[in-house]
Amino acid sequence: MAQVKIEAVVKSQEMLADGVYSMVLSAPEIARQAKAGQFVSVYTKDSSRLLPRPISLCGIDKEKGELRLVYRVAGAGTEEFSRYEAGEKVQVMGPLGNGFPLKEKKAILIGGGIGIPPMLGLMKALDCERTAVLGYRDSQLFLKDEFEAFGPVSVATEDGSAGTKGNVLDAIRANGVEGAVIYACGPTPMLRAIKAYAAENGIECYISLEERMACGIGACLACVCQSKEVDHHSNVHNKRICKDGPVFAAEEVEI
Amino acid sequence: MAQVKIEAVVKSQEMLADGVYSMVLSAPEIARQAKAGQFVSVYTKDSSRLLPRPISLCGIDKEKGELRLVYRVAGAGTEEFSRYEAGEKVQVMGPLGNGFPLKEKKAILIGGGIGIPPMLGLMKALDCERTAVLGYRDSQLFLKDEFEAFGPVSVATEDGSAGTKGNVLDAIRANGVEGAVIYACGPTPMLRAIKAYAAENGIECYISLEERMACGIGACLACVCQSKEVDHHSNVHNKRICKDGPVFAAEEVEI
Amino acid sequence: MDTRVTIAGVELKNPVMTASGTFGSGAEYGEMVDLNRLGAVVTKGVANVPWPGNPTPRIAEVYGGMLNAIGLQNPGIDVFVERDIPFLKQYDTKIIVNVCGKTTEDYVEVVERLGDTAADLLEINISCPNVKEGGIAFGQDPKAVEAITREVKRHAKQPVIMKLSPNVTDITVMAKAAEAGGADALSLINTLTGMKIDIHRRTFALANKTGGFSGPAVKPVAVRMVYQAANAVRLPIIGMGGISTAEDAIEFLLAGATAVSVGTANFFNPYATTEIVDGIEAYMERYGVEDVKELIGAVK
Amino acid sequence: MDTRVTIAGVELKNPVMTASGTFGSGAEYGEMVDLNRLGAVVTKGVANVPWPGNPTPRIAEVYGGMLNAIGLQNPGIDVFVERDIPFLKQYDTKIIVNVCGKTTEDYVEVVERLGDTAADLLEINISCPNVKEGGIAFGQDPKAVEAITREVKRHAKQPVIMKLSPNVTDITVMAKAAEAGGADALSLINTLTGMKIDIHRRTFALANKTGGFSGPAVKPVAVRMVYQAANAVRLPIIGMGGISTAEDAIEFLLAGATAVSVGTANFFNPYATTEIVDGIEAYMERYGVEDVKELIGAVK
Ligand SMILES: Cc1cc2nc3c(=O)[nH]c(=O)nc-3n(C[C@H](O)[C@H](O)[C@H](O)COP(=O)(O)OP(=O)(O)OC[C@H]3O[C@@H](n4cnc5c(N)ncnc54)[C@H](O)[C@@H]3O)c2cc1C
Ligand SMILES: Cc1cc2nc3c(=O)[nH]c(=O)nc-3n(C[C@H](O)[C@H](O)[C@H](O)COP(=O)(O)OP(=O)(O)OC[C@H]3O[C@@H](n4cnc5c(N)ncnc54)[C@H](O)[C@@H]3O)c2cc1C
Ligand SMILES: Cc1cc2nc3c(=O)[nH]c(=O)nc-3n(C[C@H](O)[C@H](O)[C@H](O)COP(=O)(O)O)c2cc1C
Ligand SMILES: Cc1cc2nc3c(=O)[nH]c(=O)nc-3n(C[C@H](O)[C@H](O)[C@H](O)COP(=O)(O)O)c2cc1C
Ligand code: FES
Ligand code: FES
Repeated sequence: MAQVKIEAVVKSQEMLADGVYSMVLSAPEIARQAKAGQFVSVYTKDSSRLLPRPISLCGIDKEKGELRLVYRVAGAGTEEFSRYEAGEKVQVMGPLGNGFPLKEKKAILIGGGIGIPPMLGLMKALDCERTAVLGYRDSQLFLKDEFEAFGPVSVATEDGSAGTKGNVLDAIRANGVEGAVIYACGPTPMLRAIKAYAAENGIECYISLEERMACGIGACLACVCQSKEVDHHSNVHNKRICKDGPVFAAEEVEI
Repeated sequence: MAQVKIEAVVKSQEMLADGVYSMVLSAPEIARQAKAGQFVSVYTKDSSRLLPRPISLCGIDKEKGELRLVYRVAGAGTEEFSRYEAGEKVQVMGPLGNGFPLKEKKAILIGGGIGIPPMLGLMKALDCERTAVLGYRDSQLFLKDEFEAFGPVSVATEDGSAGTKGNVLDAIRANGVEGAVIYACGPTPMLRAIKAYAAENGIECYISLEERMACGIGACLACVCQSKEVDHHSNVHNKRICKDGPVFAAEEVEI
Repeated sequence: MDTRVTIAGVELKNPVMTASGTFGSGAEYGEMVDLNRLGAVVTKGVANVPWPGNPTPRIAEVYGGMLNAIGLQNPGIDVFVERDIPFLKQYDTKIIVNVCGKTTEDYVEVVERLGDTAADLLEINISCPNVKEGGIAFGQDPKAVEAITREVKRHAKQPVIMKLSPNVTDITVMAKAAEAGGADALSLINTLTGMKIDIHRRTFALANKTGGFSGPAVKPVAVRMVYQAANAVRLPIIGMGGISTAEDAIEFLLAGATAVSVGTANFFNPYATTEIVDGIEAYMERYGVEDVKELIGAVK
Repeated sequence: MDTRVTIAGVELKNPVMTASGTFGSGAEYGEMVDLNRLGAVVTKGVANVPWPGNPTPRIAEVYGGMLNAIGLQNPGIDVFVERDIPFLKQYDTKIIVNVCGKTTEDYVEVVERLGDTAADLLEINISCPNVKEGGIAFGQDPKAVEAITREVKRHAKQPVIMKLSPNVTDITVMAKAAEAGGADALSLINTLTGMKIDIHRRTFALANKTGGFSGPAVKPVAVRMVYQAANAVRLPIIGMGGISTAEDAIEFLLAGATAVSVGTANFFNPYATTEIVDGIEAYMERYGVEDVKELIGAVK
C-alpha cells in the first residue's frame, strides 16, 4: 500500500487554546497505514487556494479508522479548517513522510508550540520509559494532560506563566531531564539548539522539519533541506522533507 | 436610494422542473426598491468564479422583504446556487436595470423557457386585462398555474406534449390571443420573431434582453446591444442592457 | 497618520484609485461608493471621436479573473469634456483621464482638448490588446513608446502617465523608453492577452477571439513587473493588476508602486476601493507606519 | 474510438502527458497513478551534471496557482540514465526527457548521452525563469532560439521538442525561430515570471525573489499562445499551462495542440492525469467524435 488521496469526514472539532484546534477525521484508508511522525496533506475547499496544508498526525486510531490533527490557525487555509463542523467532507492525502524511528531507549520527547501535537502521537506509540518537555507561549497548556498519561511532563513558557520561564532547553536543565534519545519538533531555532545540545551530550537525536510543500510526495523538489550526505534522489545535498523526512537524524541535516 | 450589494439569506429552495429551481431570498434593502423586469446580480461562493450571475426577479414581496428567483442550471454558478439550502448566505446586488413599463392596455405577456419567470413578476404587477403565452420545451410547465391566478394562459411546447406544438407565436395564433401591448422575455430568436410580429400587427412591444455582464450597473460596457438611436451614454449605437435595459421598446434595438 | 502620496506634483489624499475602464467616469459607482474617499478616479479611455467598440460577447469569465474585449467604446472627447469632467469636478478627488487613439495624431488631439479642463493627470493607454490599430501596437515596441510619449508630452498641459502593456519580453525596456520620452509617471499593468474557448459550442468565448485578462489571477505577474520597473526607472509607478484587498494594494506599494488602481475587483465587490483605503490605514496602524510613503518600494 | 496522436513520428496512445518538473520521473506518482494509462511521461529537467537548485522557500501559493523557483535541481544525466530511464521503461508509455543546461554545450552533452537510451522524445527547456544562466536567457531571443535548436538537432538522435517561454512579446516569433532551427515539435507554455511579497514579514515569498507562475490561473494566456503558435508554424504543439480537467485539455486541443501536459494540477489532484484521459473519452463519446485528431485546431 501507499499514500492515497481520499475524502475524509470530520468527526469532531474542538478549540484547545486560542487559535489551536483539534480536529478528528474519519479516514480509514490512511489511518490503517499511518504511524507517529507522519503527516497528511489537507486541501482547502476554496478553489483560489490549491496547495496542500501539511499537518502532522497527533493521533492515529487504527480501529476506528480515525486521524487526529491538532493545528494552529496560521493563515486562510487553517482558518477555513477551523470552521469545519462534524460531517464536513475534506480532501486529504496521506500518510506522508517517514515517521519517527521507535528506539528502545529512554526517550525525551520535545515539542515547541505547534510542534507539540506530533509528539503526543509518538508518546503513545513508544513502548519504553519516556518523558516529555513541552514549550508553550503562555499558560494555555494544550495537550499537556494527555501527555501525562504516558510519562512525566516538564513545561517551559515564554512568559513564565507556567513551568520554567524560557525555552524547552531551560526546562530540561531546570528539571534535570535525562534520556538516551531525543525526538523533537518545533520552530527551527529550537531544533538548532536541541541539535547542538544533543551533540554536546552525545545523545541520539531525531528532529522533524518543516518547509513549504507542493506535491507532498517527493516529486516536485520544493521542500528540500540541506543534508550532510549526497541524497540518493537528486544526487546533491538536498533531502526532501516530505519524502525523506520530515524526521531526520539531527546530524544528517544542516539547519 | 439606489442599488446595493448585500448579504441575503436563502429562505427556501425548491425544484420546479428538471434543472429549474425557485429560490426565495430575504433581501429587504433590495426588495423595497425593486420592480418587475429588474434583476439582481448573484455572486457564487467559489472564489475562482468572480463575475455576477444576473437573475431576473420572478417575485418581489416588499412586506416580507423577499425576492424570488427562478433559474435554470446552466453552468457551474447556477449549479452552486441550486445546492443552497435555507439559511445559506448569498451576496446579491440589486435591484438592477429598468424594469417593465406598466401600460394601462390589454397586455400579452410572452415568456419562453427561462424567460418565463420575469413575466410572472410582471403578471402580478400589471393592473389591467392580461394574458400570458408561455413556451416550454416539454410538459414540465413550471410556474404555469401561478400565472393562471391573474389571467388566461396559452401554452406552446417544443415537443407538443402540452398546449400548441411549436413556439409562442404558434400558440398566439392557435388561440387567437390579442392585446394592445406585448411584453416578452426569452431566447433571442423568439424575441426577434415577436418583434417582427408586433411590428406587422402594429402592437406596442417591450422585450427583455440578455448579455454577458461584468459590472451590472452600466460602468464596464460589456453588455451592450445595438440601438437604433445614438445612446446617451457612449454617444454611439450601443445601449447597455444592464442599465438602459434589460427592457427595451422592440423598435429601439437591433436584435 | 499620513496617507498622502504625490504623483508628478499632484497630491492624492491616499494611494487608491480606480483602474481605467472598470469604473466608467465614476457616476455609476458613485451611487455605491463615496468618490470623495478615493485618491483619484481614472476614467474609461476616451478618444478624439466616439468609438463603438467590439461586437458582443465582450467578456468571459476565467479562473480567478476575466477576459474583456470591450474595444474602447467611448463617447468621444466632446461629450466627455462636457459631461464627465464636470461630474467628477463635484468631488474632492483627483481626475485622471485615460486617453486612447488609433494614431499619434488622435492621442495628441485628445490631450490638447484636455489642456484647459480640470483633469489633473493624463494616463495614455498604449497597451489595449483589443483594438486593431493603436493600442498595444504602440506599447510593444520601445521606439514607438518613446516616440509617442515625446509627442504627447509636447502637447500636454498636465503631467503624463504612460500605461504599459505586460505583453512584452522585458518591461524594463518599455519603462525606460517611456522615461526617455519624458513620461512623468507609469501605470502598469494593462491586461495580459488571453483566450477562452467554449468546448461545447466549439467557438471562442469572445467575439474578438482574444481579450484582456485581468483580476486576482494576474497579480503575480503585475507585482513582478511593478518591482522590475520601479527598480529600472526613477518615475513614480501606479501599480495595478488583480488588486482586490488592502493586502494586495500593500503588496504593490512594497514592490515599488506609489499608488494603486483597482479594476476588476469593482465588479465583484463595488465597495472594494473604499475597503482598500480603510485596510491600508488599518495596516499602518497595526505596524506603526506613520507615513504611507515609507511602504513604497520597502522590499528590495 | 481512436485517442492516438502522433508527435514527430512517435505515436502516443492518448494526448495526455505530464508536465516536466511536476511529476519527478514518475516513480513518486506511480504509487497513485497507473503510468500505463498516460500518453507519455515527461521527466524533470536533467542537466549534464547534478544541480543543487535554489535556496528555500522555493514555492509560494498564489490565487489559483503557485510560484516555483526550484532552480532545476537534478541528479545529472549519469544517475538519470542509470535509474530513471530503466524505471520508466517498465511501463507502456512514451518517455520524454526534459533537458536543461547553462550553455549550448551542456545541452548538447545531455542530448548526446540520451542518444542510445530508450527516451522517445527530447524536450529542450530554454525557458526556465529560475536560473541565472541558460534557461530563459535562450528562450527570449529568437536568434538564440534558432541557434540552440539547430545545435541540439545536430546532435540529437530522437526528435526534438523545443519548450518555449510565455514571457515574450510575440510567441509566434519564437515558434518560427524554433521551426527555422529544425525543431520537430513545440511545448508551451513554460511558467510566467511572477512575484509575491509577504506584507507582514516584508520579504519576498521566495528566496529567489521571482518564480515561475503556473496553475489554473495562467490558462487563458497559455490557450492564447497555443492558438497563436499553432496558426504560425506547421509543427505539432504540446499545450500546457493550467490544465486540471478534461475540459481544460480539450480547450487546448481545439486551440491547436496535438497533445497536452498536466503540471500543477498533479499537486492538488494526483489523479488528474488519468481523470483527464477518461474525461476526453467521455467528451468524444458525448459528441460522437471518432478520432481525437478531429479536435486538434478545430476552432479557428
Ligand atoms: C511536515 C509538516 C507538518 C506540519 N504539522 C503541523 C501541525 O501538526 N499543526 C500545525 O498547526 N501546523 C503544522 N504544520 C504547518 C502548517 O502546514 C501551516 O501552518 C499551514 O500550511 C498554514 O496554512 P494556512 O493556509 O493557514 O497559511 P497561509 O500562510 O495562508 O498558507 C499559504 C501557503 O503556505 C504554506 N505554509 C504556510 N505556513 C507553512 C508552514 N509552517 N509549513 C509549511 N507550509 C506552510 C501553506 O501550506 C500554503 O501553501 C506542518 C508543516 C509541515 C511541513
Ligand atoms: C438580465 C438577465 C436576466 C437573467 N435572468 C435569468 C433568470 O431569471 N433565470 C435564469 O435561469 N437565468 C437568467 N439569466 C441567465 C443567467 O444569468 C445565466 O444562466 C447564468 O449567469 C449562468 O451562470 P453559470 O455560472 O451557471 O453558467 P456559466 O456558463 O458557467 O457562466 C460563465 C459566465 O457566463 C455568464 N453567463 C452564462 N450564461 C449567461 C447568460 N445567458 N446571460 C448572461 N450571462 C451568462 C455567467 O454569468 C458567468 O459570468 C439572465 C441573464 C440576464 C443577462
Ligand atoms: C472591462 C475592462 C475595461 C478596461 N478598459 C480600459 C481602458 O479603457 N483603458 C485602459 O487603459 N485600461 C483598461 N482596462 C485595463 C484596466 O485598467 C487594468 O489595467 C487591468 O484590468 C488590470 O487591473 P485589474 O486586474 O485590477 O482589473 C480595462 C479593464 C477591464 C477589465
Ligand atoms: C514545481 C515545478 C517545476 C517545474 N520544473 C520544470 C522543469 O524542470 N523543466 C521544464 O521545462 N518545466 C518545468 N516546469 C514547468 C511545467 O512543466 C509547465 O510548463 C508549467 O508549470 C505550466 O503548466 P501547469 O500550469 O500545468 O503547471 C515546472 C513547473 C513547476 C510548477
Ligand atoms: S513537496 Fe514536492 S518534493 Fe516535497
Ligand atoms: S455589465 Fe457593465 S455595463 Fe452592463
